[in-house]
Amino acid sequence: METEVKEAQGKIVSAENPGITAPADWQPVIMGILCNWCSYAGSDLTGTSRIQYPPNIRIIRVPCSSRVDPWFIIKSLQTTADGVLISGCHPGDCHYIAGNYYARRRFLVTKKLLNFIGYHENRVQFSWVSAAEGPKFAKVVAKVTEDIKKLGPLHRYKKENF
Amino acid sequence: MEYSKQIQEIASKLFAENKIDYFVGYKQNSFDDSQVPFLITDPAEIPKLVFTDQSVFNLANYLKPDHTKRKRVGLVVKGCDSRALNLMLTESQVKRENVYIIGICCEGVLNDKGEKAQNCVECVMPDPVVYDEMIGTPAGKREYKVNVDIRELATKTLEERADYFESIFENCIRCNACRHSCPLCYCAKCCIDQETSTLYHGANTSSGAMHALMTWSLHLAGRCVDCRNCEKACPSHLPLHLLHKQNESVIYENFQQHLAGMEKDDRGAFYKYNLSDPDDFIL
Amino acid sequence: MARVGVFVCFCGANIAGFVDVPAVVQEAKKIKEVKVAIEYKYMCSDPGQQMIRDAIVQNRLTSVVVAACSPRMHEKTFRKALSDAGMNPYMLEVANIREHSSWVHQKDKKAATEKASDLIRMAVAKSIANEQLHEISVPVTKRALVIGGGIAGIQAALDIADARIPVTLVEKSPSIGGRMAQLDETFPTLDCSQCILTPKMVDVASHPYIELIPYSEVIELDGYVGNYKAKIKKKASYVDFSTCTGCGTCTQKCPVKVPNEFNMNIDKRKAIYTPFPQAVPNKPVIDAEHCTMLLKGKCGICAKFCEKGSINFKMVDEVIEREIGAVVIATGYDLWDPKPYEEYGVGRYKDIITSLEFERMVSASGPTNGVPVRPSDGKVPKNVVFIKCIGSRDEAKGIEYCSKICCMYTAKHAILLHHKVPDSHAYIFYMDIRAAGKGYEEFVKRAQVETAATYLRGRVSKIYKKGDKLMVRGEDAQIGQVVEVEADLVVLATAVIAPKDNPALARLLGVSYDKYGYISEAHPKLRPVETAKAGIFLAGCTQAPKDIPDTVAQASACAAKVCGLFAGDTMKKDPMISTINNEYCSGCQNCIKVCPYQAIVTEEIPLGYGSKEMRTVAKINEGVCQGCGSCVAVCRSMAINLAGFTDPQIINEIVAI
Amino acid sequence: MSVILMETDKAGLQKFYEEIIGKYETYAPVEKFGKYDYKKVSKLGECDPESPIEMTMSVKPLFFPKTAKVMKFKEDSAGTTVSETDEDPLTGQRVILGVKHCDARGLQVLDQVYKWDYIDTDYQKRRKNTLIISTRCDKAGTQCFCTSLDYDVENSDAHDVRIVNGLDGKIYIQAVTEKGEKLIQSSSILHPASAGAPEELAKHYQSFKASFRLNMNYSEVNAKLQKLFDSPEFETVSSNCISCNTCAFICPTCHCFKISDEKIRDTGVRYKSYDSCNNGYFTLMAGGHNPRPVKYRRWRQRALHKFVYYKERFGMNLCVGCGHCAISCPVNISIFDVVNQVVKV
Repeated sequence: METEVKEAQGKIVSAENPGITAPADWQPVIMGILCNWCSYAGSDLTGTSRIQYPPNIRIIRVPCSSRVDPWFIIKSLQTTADGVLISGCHPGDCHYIAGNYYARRRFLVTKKLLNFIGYHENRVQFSWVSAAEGPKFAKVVAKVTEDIKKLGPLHRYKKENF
Repeated sequence: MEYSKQIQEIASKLFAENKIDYFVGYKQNSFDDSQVPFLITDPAEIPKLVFTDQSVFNLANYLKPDHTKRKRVGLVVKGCDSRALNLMLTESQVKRENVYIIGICCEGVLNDKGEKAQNCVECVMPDPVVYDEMIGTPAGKREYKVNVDIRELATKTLEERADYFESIFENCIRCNACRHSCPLCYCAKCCIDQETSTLYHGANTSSGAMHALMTWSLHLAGRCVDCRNCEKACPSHLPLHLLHKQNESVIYENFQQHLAGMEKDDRGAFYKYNLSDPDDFIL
Repeated sequence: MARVGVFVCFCGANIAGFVDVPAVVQEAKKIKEVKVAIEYKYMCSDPGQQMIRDAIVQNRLTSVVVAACSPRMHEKTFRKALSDAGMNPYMLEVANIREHSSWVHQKDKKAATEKASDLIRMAVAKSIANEQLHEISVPVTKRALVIGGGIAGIQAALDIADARIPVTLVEKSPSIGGRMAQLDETFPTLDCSQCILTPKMVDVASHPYIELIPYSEVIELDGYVGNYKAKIKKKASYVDFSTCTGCGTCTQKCPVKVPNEFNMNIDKRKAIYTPFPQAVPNKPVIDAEHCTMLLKGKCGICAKFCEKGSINFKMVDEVIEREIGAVVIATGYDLWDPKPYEEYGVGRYKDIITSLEFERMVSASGPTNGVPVRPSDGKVPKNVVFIKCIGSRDEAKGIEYCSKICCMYTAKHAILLHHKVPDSHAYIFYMDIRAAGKGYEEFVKRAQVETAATYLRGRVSKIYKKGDKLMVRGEDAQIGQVVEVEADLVVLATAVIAPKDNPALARLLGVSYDKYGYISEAHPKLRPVETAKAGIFLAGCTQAPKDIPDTVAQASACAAKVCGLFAGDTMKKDPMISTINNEYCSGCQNCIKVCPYQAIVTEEIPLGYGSKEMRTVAKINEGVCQGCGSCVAVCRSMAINLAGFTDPQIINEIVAI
Repeated sequence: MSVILMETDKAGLQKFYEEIIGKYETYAPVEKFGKYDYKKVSKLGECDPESPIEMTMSVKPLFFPKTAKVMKFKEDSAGTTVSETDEDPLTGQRVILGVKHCDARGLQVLDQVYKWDYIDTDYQKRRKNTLIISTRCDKAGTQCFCTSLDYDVENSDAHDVRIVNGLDGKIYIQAVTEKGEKLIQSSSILHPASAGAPEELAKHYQSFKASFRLNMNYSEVNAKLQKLFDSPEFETVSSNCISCNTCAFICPTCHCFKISDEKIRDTGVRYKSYDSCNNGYFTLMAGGHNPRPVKYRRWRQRALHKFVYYKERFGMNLCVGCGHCAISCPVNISIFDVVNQVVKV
């Protein structure tokens, strides 16, 4: 299902439709949906320990990764975001016993389906980040941002550009 | 496959014993050899009942609240239909005692070109999984194969896939026939029609259609039984099965070969979990 | 029409140093719903909060956005500020521009500023969709259930009952008292265990607020904090306690002899028995596994001799129900079976015993009337070797953790041995001496000096028989040589382990337990007496090995928690829980399948206005729901929403940037 | 009624089409997923003006699109400011090929409602700037019944140019309006028809009319229906309807729509999209009351609106007998059968 990312001189080419390009200094918007008990706490720790990461992510707090309905992802990709990162507690650590196990299933299917209908698989990414993993959160955000910068702007199914 | 006689007998028996308030079967169309669903309350109409390889429509649809008004129903189901019915039972949409199920061991129905329909060629369970009375001889469970179209699309590049699906969503007119013809879309008010909700994306644009169809297919993920009612109902002839078969294949290979509605009380794949579910796609 | 106030905090230089706060404020002012945007040095300070309160009143705000540190930090502070200004506290949204912007983008002020204003934009959009929420109050049943009648259970029960809260104390054996009743004297004070315990046992029996249910087990618990329903199985004792006087004739007359587990099977008891003389309640029970009457239908002597006719062989197990508000788990501990130590000849050599067997021997009320003897020939031992850490701190054979109490009781045993057999000598093989605790180190010293016990640091490698002696070969690490000690008796300080039925109990109570089978606390430091399940607490060794003082302290802590829980007639609860819109609910009941707390039930409602036909919809149990939102995400018809994190709120956030 | 009648042969017709496509912005039936829909074409190869009626969507979307921007809006501290949407792609000068007679009639019927109390300027513009070339079917489809309704299919003036495949192998091209005349005269390929042409046309129409499976007496049906509002028959005819809305969405004359706003950040667009009265909650009101909660009432509304109400108000029958609904209906309910069953009893 994977397709390689196209390159062009000085321009970033959209992975989904190469017709669309952006200047080299283009900055993506990444929607970050974090569970309150692990990942959000982890991201706070990243802050308190002053670990720097790219500023493209916009963070939304939800109680548990199981609160994340797949259409949060679809909606994000259709409106404001070029990519989505969803993060929750490690398996077994869920504050609500098993929420992230249900979430994990939905995430896999959603990711594959989006890739199937023509979104690059790196557009939507998931991570487990515990409240103690400040550094990991920074790493994850850096990686995701890097990936999505390569993919270029998302154009398909964006609500008609106003 | 020609079971009209047996079905007529059973139907008249049920009416005679006052087991049912009405019966749902198939009727021959006057103008060609296709058939349509046929709801009877009057035993006099029983002779019109037929069942052949033209009996395509999934009658479980007629167990939705606005049809049944919670009466006792006699119902003809094929393998896939019975799986849908099974799910409706687990999701307590139907009371088991209110349906008298006539299960057909299905040999496959025809598509409008007159050849065996694709979903019947790939059918995993031609026999009824829930029934009060079975007609025909069980052929047994078949091996699951990933849908041929899915396999073909998987070989295409991202861009090609994207273009293909965009054309699908462009041609969607959002009449929601797919949803209304699906026996498992029984919600009191579908989420994509809730004007008040912020999920609502009423615009009939490709993004609106994508939004609606994706949400719909994700709500049917792990529940779709591949009866293809939606596809047959679609006035724009869109290949809607692609979305469902894709989810089905992912779920089958990742979640203990789960197939919707196969066992009694089997919940959809999203309403249970396994500690060993794949974790490698998560950073 | 929403009227939002935005309050941006400098947090000294923490935010202002890396985010252009005035610019952020200007951006915020551009938003349609924003009626006022203010910046200030420290929003959390009193003047800062005062600004918020004033702005709310002056601008008739409908919701408030504070752009400052993480909501995990000051959300409560600002909520209070809102309610002080007469506004619903849940109309607050916090934009986390410190942890999520200024502190993590210190090299790029422009980007940090943009991000900050986006975060504020999102918070404003969310706050517009906020609903007024009110704390939920749940009624509580003011009765506590204590599981386990050891010292932990006894202490918890007494403390709770003294606060005039009814307690149901469930003990699985015929008498309360537990392990402590088996002890002779207790370290570090060497006061007699029985003497300090039995009065408490009697108090329990006589306390007007304590209902003691001995010889019984909890078999089911459902409901939620403040409103549990417990099923308790009373095992058939075949003796009618209401009429039995506890005269003991039956026990004397009973012909059947059975190993006496209270005395670690050193001596025998009868088939109808009271575990020990001071048992509470002091009524005998019939051991159905050994009573010939119950097994073969012959005998019945006890019944013949019982003047009260209290013996009833037809008695059957009985299940009773209690409505309770809180549970204290105090199931105590078991001892590890040292069989794996074959090189010591455990099981082959009679004269190798466990510490508790030794404890029973030296106990004045014990099988040997307080004199330690060799099981093999009944002789009084002269040289006694104590080996510590049998199973403890031993990943290979036993468990990884330290059993905590062995160092101390072995020292105690050395002293007791010296008291009972003055011309004896104690050798103690040890890995470390862990004597942290009030008067503990002194106590060990006392053992070493006063009783001149020989402490040998090192593991014992082998024990073999030589004549009627046991040769204990081990290494003395201090002199770095292999030593051999000729012993009459070897005492193994076996590890403390969790009761084997702890996991089963944990499952039926719905609390979690660790890999050793100990019940897990909610937080190892800050919530050590609560379990993760609200209203269920734990005391004593059911959590981890403890000595008596710790156990008693924790038991009293539990009591305090329970009393706190029952302080009012109702409990206050966070309102951020799921709610169901009946109009949309299709009754597929998938929410019920995914709810981790069984917080969702079904209810029947009319099909339409005044319709006789009914349809089934889901119903949230406010008391149980913890607000995880699993049900919301699986609700296809979007009939469920999670207060505080509703779909409108989250989508507003998504489309706001 | 124009007299200009031209003729040519198959090859000539193709040339004629090519000429038009070359000259004008042209729309024609284009096949996608086995269904023909009217799309803009740049060469004849892409489309098939002769597309079979069963497989062809209505031409309605070119005038009343499935979704259209109504306005844009922006929200900021200044309040809400509304602005015009960008140029509507459908209002340019254009020609549509291969429109069916019934479909063209549908537009004529729609005109009534769009020039009624509120004048929909966009719609009017689209109509004014469009020239419709209609091909008369040689044979009726299984669900067709246009000939048994209240309009003259043979001499319909709903289109500008009429193309008939004469039984004699010739192809006759007739201008119906001035616009049509200009188009034909400007064409270099066509030449005036021979004397016998009108008879040929009549013959063709006769054979066409003879090929209908469905026929009814319109005036009788219309008259009876007016008194049958309370007929219990509606319940039986709609028994196996699954309220899927397809009929309304593909109908050339259904014109119900809904309004929805799509907003991102501080800007948004207001859309106008199709809706359908078969929809269970189409008539659901804010208070929770729903006058048409059950499908037979919705069907009654549909049938009577098509065959009675619209006629009363505008003097035209709303149903044009194209049979699209019956073809697309998953359970083959035909409005023809519905009305006839109802009046039968």
